[in-house]
Parts: sequence; structure tokens; C-alpha cells
Amino acid sequence: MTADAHPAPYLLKVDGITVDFDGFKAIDNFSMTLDRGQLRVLIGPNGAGKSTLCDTIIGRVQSAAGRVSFNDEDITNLPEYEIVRRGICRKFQTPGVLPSLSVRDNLAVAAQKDRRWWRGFGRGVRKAEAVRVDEILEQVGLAARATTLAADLAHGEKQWLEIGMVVATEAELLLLDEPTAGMGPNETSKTAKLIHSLLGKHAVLVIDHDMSFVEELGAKVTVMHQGKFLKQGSVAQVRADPEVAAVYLGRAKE
Amino acid sequence: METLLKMEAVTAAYGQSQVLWDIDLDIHKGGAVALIGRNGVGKTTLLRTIMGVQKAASGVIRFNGADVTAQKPHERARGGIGFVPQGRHVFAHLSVEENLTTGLSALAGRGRGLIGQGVPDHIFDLFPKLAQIRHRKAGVLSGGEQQQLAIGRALAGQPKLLLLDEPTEGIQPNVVQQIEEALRRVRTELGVTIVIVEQYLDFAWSFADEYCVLMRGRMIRRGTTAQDSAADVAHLVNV
Amino acid sequence: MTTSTRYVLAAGMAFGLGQAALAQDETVNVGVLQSLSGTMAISEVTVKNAEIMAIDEINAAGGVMGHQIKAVIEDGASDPAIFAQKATKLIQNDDVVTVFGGWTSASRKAMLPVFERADNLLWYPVQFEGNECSANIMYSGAQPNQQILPAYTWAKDQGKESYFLVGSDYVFPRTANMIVKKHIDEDGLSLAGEEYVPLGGTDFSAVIAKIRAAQPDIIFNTLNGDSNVSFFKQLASAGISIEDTPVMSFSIGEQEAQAMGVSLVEGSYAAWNYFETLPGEANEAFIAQYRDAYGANAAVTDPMLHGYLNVYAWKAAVEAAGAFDVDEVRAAAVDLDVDTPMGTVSFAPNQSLRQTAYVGELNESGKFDILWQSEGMIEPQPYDPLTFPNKSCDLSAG
Amino acid sequence: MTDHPIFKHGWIVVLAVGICAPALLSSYDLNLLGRFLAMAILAIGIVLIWGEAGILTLGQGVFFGMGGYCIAMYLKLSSLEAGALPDFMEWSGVSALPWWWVPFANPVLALLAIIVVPAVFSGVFAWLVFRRRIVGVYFALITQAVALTFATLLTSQQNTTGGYNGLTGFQTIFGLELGTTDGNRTLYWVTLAILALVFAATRWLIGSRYGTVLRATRDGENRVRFLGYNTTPYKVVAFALSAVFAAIGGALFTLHAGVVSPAFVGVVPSIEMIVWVAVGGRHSLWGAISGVLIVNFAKDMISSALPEAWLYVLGLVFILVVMFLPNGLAGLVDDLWQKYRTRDGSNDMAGSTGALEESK
Amino acid sequence: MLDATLLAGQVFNGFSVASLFVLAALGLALSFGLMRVINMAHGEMLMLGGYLAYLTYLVVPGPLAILVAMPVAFLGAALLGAVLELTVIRKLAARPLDTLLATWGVSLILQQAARSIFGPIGVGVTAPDWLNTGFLLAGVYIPSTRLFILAVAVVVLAVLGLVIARTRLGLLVRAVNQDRMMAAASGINVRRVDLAVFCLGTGIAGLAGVVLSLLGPVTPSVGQSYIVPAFLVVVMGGLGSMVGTTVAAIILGLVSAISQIFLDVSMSQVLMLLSVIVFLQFRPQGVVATRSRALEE
Repeated sequence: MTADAHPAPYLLKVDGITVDFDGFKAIDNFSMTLDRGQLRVLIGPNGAGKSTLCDTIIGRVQSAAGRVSFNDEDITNLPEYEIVRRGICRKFQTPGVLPSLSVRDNLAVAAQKDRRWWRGFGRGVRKAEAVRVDEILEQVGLAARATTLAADLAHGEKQWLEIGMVVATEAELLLLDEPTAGMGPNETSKTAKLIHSLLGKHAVLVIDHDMSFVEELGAKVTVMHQGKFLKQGSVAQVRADPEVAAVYLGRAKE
Repeated sequence: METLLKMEAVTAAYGQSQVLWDIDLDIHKGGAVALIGRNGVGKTTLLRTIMGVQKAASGVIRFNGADVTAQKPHERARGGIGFVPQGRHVFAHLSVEENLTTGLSALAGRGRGLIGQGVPDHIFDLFPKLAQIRHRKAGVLSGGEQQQLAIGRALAGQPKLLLLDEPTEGIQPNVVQQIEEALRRVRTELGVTIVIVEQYLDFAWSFADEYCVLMRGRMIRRGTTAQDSAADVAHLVNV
Repeated sequence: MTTSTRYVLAAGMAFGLGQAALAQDETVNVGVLQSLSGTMAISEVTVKNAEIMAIDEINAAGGVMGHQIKAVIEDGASDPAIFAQKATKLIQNDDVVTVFGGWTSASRKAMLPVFERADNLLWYPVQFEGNECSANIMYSGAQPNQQILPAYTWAKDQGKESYFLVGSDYVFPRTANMIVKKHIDEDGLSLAGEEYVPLGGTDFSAVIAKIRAAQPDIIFNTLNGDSNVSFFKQLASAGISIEDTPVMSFSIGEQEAQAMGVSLVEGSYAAWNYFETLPGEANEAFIAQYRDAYGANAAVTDPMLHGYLNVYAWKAAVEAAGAFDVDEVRAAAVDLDVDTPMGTVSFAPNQSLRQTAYVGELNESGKFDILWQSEGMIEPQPYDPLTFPNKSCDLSAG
Repeated sequence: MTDHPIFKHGWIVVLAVGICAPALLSSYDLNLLGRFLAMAILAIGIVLIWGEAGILTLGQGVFFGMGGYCIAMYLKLSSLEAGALPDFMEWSGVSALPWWWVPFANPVLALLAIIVVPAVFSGVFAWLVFRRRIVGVYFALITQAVALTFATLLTSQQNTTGGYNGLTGFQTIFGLELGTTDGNRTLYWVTLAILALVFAATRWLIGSRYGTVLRATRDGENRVRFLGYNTTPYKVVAFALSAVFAAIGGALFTLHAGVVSPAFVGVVPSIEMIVWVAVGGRHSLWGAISGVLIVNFAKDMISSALPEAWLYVLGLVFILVVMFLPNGLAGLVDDLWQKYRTRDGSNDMAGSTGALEESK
Repeated sequence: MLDATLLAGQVFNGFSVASLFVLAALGLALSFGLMRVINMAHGEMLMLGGYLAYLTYLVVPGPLAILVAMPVAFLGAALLGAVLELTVIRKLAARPLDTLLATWGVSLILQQAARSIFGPIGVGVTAPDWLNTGFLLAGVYIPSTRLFILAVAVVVLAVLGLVIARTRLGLLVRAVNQDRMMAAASGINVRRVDLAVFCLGTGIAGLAGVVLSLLGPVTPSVGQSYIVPAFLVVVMGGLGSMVGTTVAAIILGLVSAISQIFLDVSMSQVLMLLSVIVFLQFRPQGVVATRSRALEE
């Protein structure tokens, strides 16, 4: 299927990406696609290249070969803020909140539609954005903490705040890198619900290790191993796959 | 049995987010303990806390009878803890031999005289490959070679306790065999006590005599590999 | 502490200062304003010492018209804005009748409006580039026609035909050299080169390369301060000897020569209006007294002497006028003979000092052997007629 | 930001005392205070760029000087008869007014230049450096080199800048006689008013969305980039604004001091400007103003009485403040206030100021 | 006016100036690479070296005094460096910008202390006669002092290179430079390595002070005249790299010397700054980059 013939069939198309760190191939000719509004979970053992893949999509890491297109537009190696403005936003593994800003301001910065500097010379937040921030505060359960400085949040709260920030950008594609790290079972389950509520409007790519969480998400799973594509399918299919079990529990057979 | 490492109610945190909760751990001399659990449950942090590169927020760590909680990493290394971290952390711009030589620093205080004598032969004996490539820069080595180097470097300091964080991660299977074999010799021939973080349960079971399962920063299960089977804990680790 | 209390505090302190500084019955305040800190402190502290010494002498001898003089000493901190600030303070808060001080042209220029506005009088002790005359300043330092031009004339008479000008990059060297260049041109001699190095500059490699290439008969050196050491050292190490290529310096006095190490500059020339080696009892007495107070090795230099004579000139003018009033003092000062260690001098109507020019050669003991002196006193000319034909200084009109 | 009641409502008192100061102070001390308030305008710019944006600049003297020269060039020309040249140009053999002096004959253009010249210069410079993502220590060192170079350049171009002497000998500005008691008083009020204006504007800016993004950039520039912001123009604008504030301060200072010269521009004065703000508190506008007043009044008193001691005091105070009071006196006041309030049992929801340090 | 001799002479002078830049900047670059801190009092280490040379000359006069002065200055400056590292820099290690500011305070105090002890006037150190000569090489006069300084810089670079490449200390320095955490976990006392490198760096600055005294006076502010170009060399050189520092010093030395054929010294300073800014447009990471200096720092 070529992009030329049809209106963009995929939201995201990763095509043969290779990332080389001084001779070590963190990602090796990896391809995948993602539809609009779809949820996808990316799993794989440590060092499989999952985070690096996100880095490459978002423009933090330069790819040596291959091509990333988004909405049928080539975004390979654009500056990161340009990629974000086209509608991709990412939550990092360690929470990337802005410590000396309040929770509300963190979200407001993310929610601001017009990110050009001269549009910032106003005091209040635009009404639509303020409404959006309030919605998200409710959604991520931080309404009561709105005036707290982000630095003073608990770990799980920071995770939610960052998910909230990513959502607030209204990006079409959200990349969530380990959104439940450091959360308890209840929080994890809430996070799964939160992610479900985002679907349709956003496509979401989740990286996580917590299989109960992945199960709860109930989405298609892509398995990576040593920078390569390994398997793709439902949670049950992946679970049943001997090759996947092997990379997790034992040796991949020669 | 004599206790080599004892952790009492150790907690650790990155900034304000706690990652380890109330860890109690006893490791007897000569033992081998496998830490297992899914990614992100705190195994790596636990090793880092033992090494001292991550500060314990509370609790006490005793090593070889002494309270080392307040000690800096290099003091713990000199006390006899060797560390093979996740991602190997070889000094990429140093040659293999130089990497191994840095490991000798841990001998300061215990055997300063040995520092000048260069890399001990038994390391090349364990990892013959390293002898062949001793003048190459570590940065250009394959993952397996780097891993052998990282282990060799830790052993150069003649540790009493060796901490290994996923030593077989991302390494070709044939090299994995060599590394496993070498680690067994480290245990048996050198008498080094080992704490290993390991994803692969079959290796964990064949290598360690005890296992600990971590989940969300807490130790949820402990036992001996002789009594419990790997299948009993697979659901705690598996996809 | 809140900002508001601080305002009140500051106000209170300032008020207190003003009160305390009011003159008492018999005492008359004069200001002494030199840089006691910063880059210029090296030079200016010695001038301050000489000025204070003169004031102390005068007080010991009964003061001025029966009044004891109190010197209010302020630090100009080598910063023109602070000079202006402190001059204002001296005049407004300390009610000084006159001020002795300044060294750099920058400090004088910054103080000038303050003195003009308050109609007070500044006694300025250092040789400078001219191009200025204010009714509120008495210029006792040499004008260009009293130092640099006589030196040029002397060199010309010695048969020097090509001149290399080296200076620090600021007003005095640039203006002085501009005047010299005009005269070189007028006399049909040749300019071998002209180079400037930033104040405090230490790298002369390029300058010296150009000197080597140009092979001048003489170097006119208007470098300031420490740059001189670097210049002479690098000159020597570049194999350019002072015997072959003489150097005439305009800012190296006895103090500088001693500090630089005499061997480095021995045999080089300097032009001044005063040398420690000038004959005369008054000079010997002055030197003896200064060394008594500031150490046996203390150097005595031209600006110091001008600082010292300024105080005596002021005293003489006050006594001649019979008043401390500025207008009367400056009127009385003109054409009034004052006996000083450098002989009897007087101020011309343009308020600059008539004085003799000397060329000296530095000997191995760090003193200058006087080679030449001008025929009598030279009338000061703030504007060199050749260079600035349309300019003149006429204070009677203002 | 300092948030306790003294600062919340105390500004009315402070402003009132400020307005009445001419009645309380001698003409000389008023002039001194006026100079310091002009410096405080610069200090507010440093709070913006250093405190808020986290960018240390060691070159504010450059812009302080630019403002000073802009106004001084106008004053110089306006004190001359039409067609005449400033004296130093005549001695330097300049026969016609250089082109870049010409606009400064016009008072409106000269006032405009105080803002435009530093804004353009700082903007271009900052853009060149920030776009290559050069930050932190590197940026600080480059700005220091700019300060040195600009001072050297001003000194060396004597024929058009007045060189080491700078520009002086000003008479009147807009009919206001400079240096007189009346002139001083008016000038003082103008300075106070502009300071209040700049203060209010900066307050507003810090509270605006722009200010929020700027602080966000300090906290985590990467995070902000990955939220879709191009952070470079934000930083460039902050730097340019701080430069403009410095220039306004410099212009007013020049009017108070009656002189502008390269002595304001170089490396040492530029770092001293940072000292004021470090002592007062880099994150607090009130702190910065207090810092300027405290350090400079202390300098005025100590350096006259004990010129030798001043540099020891300055050096030591700076070391101690940086090591033990990174948020300056304002931070200390804040901490004490927090402690007092917690002991008082009232709420502690306002959050800690410690977070600011943690973000480093 | 551009003749070949003058150009050749200026190229030599460029290397001579570069050798001073190298000596002044090496210490800065070394500790910057290792600890990410800039010591603003580094110039005062030069000053100390100069004064120690002066004092050495007083105690042991004679033609070889300079050879005695060099180790004395090295050790003296290294000792002062140790005190500075232990009292101020170590405590501020995590805040590089604040370290920069605090060390500026130290610089002020040291300058004033020099003024109090030695007086505000510079002291002169007379070069021994064997250095006060020179020779002609292809029409270019080569002064021995400049050749000597060049030689000192080359020797310092060579020795430092050997120390870093061959000695155990050098090995530890390289290890710490690459991976602090792992170095510590291998038993290396990283703080002591920091200290050693800092002292080595200040010691080299002390040496620089001795050779500077051959060219100019030793004054309380002598360090200030070299420190800003040294900072530019560090910025241009890239993170703490010896090679980068040397290359940057040579580039800036040549820019300075050759431009002075056409420009005066002040304008050549302007040109030096501009060339650094232009250079950074093309290589923001510096001459030699081991790590990116953008964002992540």
C-alpha cells in the first residue's frame, strides 16, 4: 500500500528505522504502523529498544536509516518542537514535570495551543484552555492539588500530572513510556481507565512491563527484542507465543 | 552460616518518589541470590543501594559485620563489594586492560601492594577472550565482550560480594553460555558471594541457591531454588 | 529587614554624615580626592600622600590665614562616575572650599561639570593632553607644549628623523601623538609607525614586530603603568636595544622605573617638568621630608610634586586674596609667584602652570640624569596652535 | 516569589517613602539614592534572566553602558551649537559627525535608541548563541568576553566614542538643568517612577503565560521543547528584555552621574551587578532592589573609610551568600517567614521555595 | 604592508601567544571536563605563580633561578588550589554557575591580598641573560624568551599527555571523566581524583605565571589579562579535552597575531570574540566533543 495512492491510511508509520549508538544497533530495521484513535502496547525485555523508538519518533534521537511519517508527512529528524506541533507528544520514563510550577501551570503550559512566544503576553489562560485544564485536572484526579508545586507531588501523582500534560497538548498521538512505574495496583487500574477514556480522540502508544496493566488495557501488543520486531497480536496471543516466552524467561533458541 | 550482607528495613527514593520499601535481606557467605521480578520493580535500585551509588533513605546496611550505610561507593568497593551494573558501564575510551586496571582500585586498603602488580591472571583465565583483545578500546567491543570485561573489572578488586545486574541481557546465546560458566567458576573457585538480578528463570534456578521476588519496590517472596520450582514464580515475572 | 526601614536608615545615616561634616569655627575643609583603590591607586596614593604632607606642613606652620585646614579624604576608586559622585559629596556635604585631586583625564572630565556647577575649584596635578580649559580647574600638570613637544624638539635637534609612536589606547596618548604627528609632518620628518595597546595590555609581540620592520630612530612611548614593563621586557628579548633604538617615555617616572627594575629601562629617556635629581635646597628638603614620612626608598615623582605645590599655590592665592572665596582665589592665583621644590612657578591666565621642561636619561641607580632643559619657563598652551589652529583658551570671557 | 504580607502590601509604604525621600535626604544623598534606583532597574532585568530563566549573564554592563551612551550622545549634541562637533572629535581630527551619531541629535530617536539598540544587539547575540543550544557556564563565559570586548572597543574608538574619558559635560535634558538640586529631585522622581513601572511590568510578565513558560524552561528545557515549544525565542526575548532594562537603568544612571564611560561596561562592573542580585535574592524583585541598595550604600561607606577592606568584604560576602544563601536575603526572609507561620499553626499550603533549588 | 617576513613573524608570535593561552587554559579545561565547574580564581593562580617566581629570585638569584621557580610555583599554586577545592568548590559541586560566582569572590580576595602583601605596584622578575637573546631564522627574529615559553608549553602538554595516558593517576582521571558512578563503584575515590586534577590544573597555572613574568610585570591583576582569552579557549575547545584546548588556543593565538598585522590590538580582541561565536555556529560542541553540551547539561 503506498501513501501516494490513498489518503493517509495510518496515523503513524515507522518504516525500517535503524538507530546506531557507536556501533550498537539500539533499533534494527524496525517497522510498525498505528491507526487513528488506536491503542497499542509495546513490550519487550530491557534493552529491546522501546524507549529509543519513542525517542526516534519524537526527534530526540536521530535515526541512521528509515523513515517516520505522521499523517502522511515525513517527520524524520525534524526538530522536536516541530514534531510536537504536528501532533505527537510523549511522556518520559522518569517524570518530566516542571518542579517549580504549580500543577495547574504545568497543565496550562502544556495546554497552550499557540506556543509562539509573543502570544504569551497575557495573564490569564485562554478560556478554552482553562476549561481543558480543569477537565484534565479532574480526569487525572489532581483537582485538589491544583495549586501545589509539582515538586511537592508524590511519585504517582507526578506520573499522572505528566500524563495529563501530554493529554493537554491535544496531540493526536500520545507516547506513554511506563506510565504506571511506581504506582500501586489501584493507581495502575485508574491509569488504565484514564487511557481508555482517551481513545478515539487520541491514538496512544504505551510502553509498560506490568502485564496486569497491559491486560487491563486489552489492546494489540507489539513485542520488540534486541531492537527488532518480534511479534504482534492480542495479549493472549502474545502470552501463548513460545518465542515471546523465551525472550522473557529463557533463551531465544538459535 | 555466617552473614556477609544484611539489610534492615532499607528504603530508597529518587527525589520524592520512593522506589524501595522496607527491604530486609540476609545473604550468607558463599551464597548466591537471584533477584527476580518484572522491569521497574526496584531490582536495579536495590543493587545500587547495596553498592552505595544510590543512597538509602532509611534503614541499615551491614557488610562483613560493619555498618556501611554511610559509606561512599568507593569505600564499599574497597570493603569488598564488586558491581557489574546494568548496561555494563565499561569505560568506552579505555582499553580492556585499562578497564581491568581501574578495578584494582578496590584493593586500596586491603592489598595496596597488589595494585601495582597489574591485572591478575585468573581474570584472563576466566575470560580468555579478554586477553586476546586486551589493547582494544572497550567502546568497540561487542556486548558480550563488554559484559565479560565488566565482570572482570569487578573481579579485579577481589570482591567478597559481587552484584550483577542482568549480566546476560542483550547478549548472543553462545556468549551467554561462556558468561554463565565463568560466573559458576567465580562462585566455586573464588568463593565469591553473588547477588544477581536475572530475568531468565532457568538460569536463575540453575545458578542461585536462593531467590527473592520484588514487586513494586517490596520484597514479596523469598525462598530457595531447591525447594520451589521456577514455575511457581513464573507468573510473577512472566508477560 | 524591609525595604521601607532601609530607606529610613539610609536617610538617617546620610543626614548624620552631613551634620558631622559641617566646618567648625577655626577649621577650613579642603577635599583630597584621589583613587585609593582600583587600578589607579598605585599612582594616586603617592599624590595623596604629597598633598596631605603639604597640608600638614601648612597646619604646623599656623594654617592659612590663621585657620587650620582639615583634609577630607575621599576615594575615587579609579572610576570616573565615583569621582563625580565624591566631588559632589565633598562640595555639598563637607563644604570644602577647594579640592585637590584627580589623575586620569576621565576623572577630571567627570568632575569638571560638578565643579563648574557648584563654582568650586579643583587643583589638578598631572600632565595631560590639553584641549580643555575651565575656570574651575587649576591645571598644574604639563600641557602638551610643556612636555611632549619639547621632548620632540629635543629629539629633532639630536637628528632623529623617524619616529615610532607607541601608546596605551586612551585619550592622552592618542591626543599627544596626534600633536606630535602634526609636527613631524610639518617638519618633514617621518612617522615610522603608530600603535596602541589596550590599557593594561601585556602582549606586544605584534607591535614589536612592526618596530623591527620599521627601524625607527626613536620610539615615543606613552604607555601607561604596567604595560611599560611588558613593553620594555619584550623589546629587550626581541633584541632591540635601547642604545640602538632609544625610547622616550612620557609616563615613566622614578617610581615606575624602580618598580620595573632599573636594569630594564636604564638608558631610556623621559620628559618631565620635575626630576628627583633637580638641584636646589628646596628640592632636597622636600625629598628628605617625604622619605622621612614614607620610607627611605620612596620615589618622588612629577605628579606628586605638582600635588604638593598645588596646596601651596592655593595657600598663597588665599592669602593674596585675603579670602577663601573661589572667584577671588583663582583671580589671585594667576601670575602669583609660588616657591616650590622645582623653583618659583606661577599660573598663567589660562590657569595652567608655567614651568620648565626637562629631558632626562635614566641612570643605573634609577634616577634621571638631566640631559636638557628648556630655556626658561614655557607658557602653557592648552591647544597646540599647529594642530588646533582655531582653538584658544580665553577664560576672561567666561 | 516573596509572598508574605510585608511585600504584598508594603509596596504602598515603600513607594510613599520613596516619593517623600527628597524631603528627607540631602541633595547629595538623594543623588546617590537616585543612582542606586537606576541600578535597581538593571537588577530587575537580572532577576528576569537569571532568576526566572536561569541564565547567568556576566555581560549586563554592556547594555547598561549602551543605554548610558545613547542618552549621553544626545546630551552631548544638544549642548553644542548646530553643526559643531563634540570636543573629543575635534581633537581627534574627525571633521564630520559620524553617521551613527546623527540620529542622536533628535531627542525622540535618542530615547528610542535606548530601547532599540540594546534590544537588537542582545537579541542577535542571544539568538546566535541560544539557537546552538549553548547554555550554562558556556553562556556565562561568552557574555563575559562580550563585556571585555565592548569595553575595549569603546576605549579604542576614541575619536567617535570619547574613549576612556567617556562622555561628560552634560547641561540640560528637556529643559531640566542637570546637577542642580531641582534637577536632581525631578530626576529622582522620574527614576523612581520608571523603576516602579519596570517593577510592575516585570511582575506582570512573570505572572503571564510567557513568564510561566520561561520558568518552565529553567526547570526543564527539554520537557518544554517536547511540549512543542521552541524555547530559543523565549530565552532570546528574556535576554533582550533584561538588556533593555539594563539600558534604561544605564541611561538614568548617566543622567544622575553626569558621565558615562567604559568603566561601567567591563568585566568587573558586570559581575558586581550580579553580586547585587545574588545578595538580595535572585528570585525576588524586592530582593534585587534591596540588594542594590545594601551593597552600594555599604560600598559608599566602607570604601571611603577603608578602601583596602572593601574588596575583602565584597569578595567574602559574595562567597558566603552564594554558598549558604543561594536565594539571597529575600530567600532568608522567606524561610524565616515560613518558619514563623508554621510555628504559628496556620496553613503551609503555599509550598516551599526549596523547589527552586531542586530544579537545578 | 603585508610582507612575508612580518607574516612569518606573526605566525611565530601566534604560536607564542597560543602557548600562553594553553598554559592558562589547560587547568581550567581539565577540571571543567571532570567536574563541570569553572574556577574564576584561576587567573589568581597565575598571579601566585608570578609572585612565587619573584620570591624565588630573591632567595636563589642566579641564571638558573627560573628553573627553581617553576617547581616552586607549581607546588605553591597547586597547594592553594587544594585549599580552594576543599573549602569552596567541593561544597558547590552540584551548582556549576554558583561555583563560578563564588570563585569570583575568591579571586577578588586573592587580588586584594596580593595588593596588601606585595603592594599595588607590580614586581619585576628579570629574565636570566641566557634568555635575553634571540636569533634570526629566515629573516624572522626569534626571541629566546618566547621560544622558551613555547618549549614550556610543549613540555607541559607532553608531560600532561603522558601523565594522562600512562600513569595510574591518568587512568583514574580518564575513568572518572567517562563514568563517575562506575568509577566510584570500582573503588576509585572520585573526590580525590577531582582534587588531584584541580591541583594539577592550578599548578600548571602557577607555571604559566612564571613564564608570564618573563614577558611582563607581576601585578595583583596579572591573571585578569589572560583569563578571559583562556575562558574563550575553554568554550571553543570542547569539554575538558586537552587536544581541543590546544587546537583552540592555537586558532585564537593565530587569529590574534595575524589580525594584528592589519588591526590594532583592541580590534583584534573583537575579532577573537567574533571568531569564537562564528565557530560555535558550526560546531557548538567545540573543537573536540566527547559529549553534547546542549540541553542535557
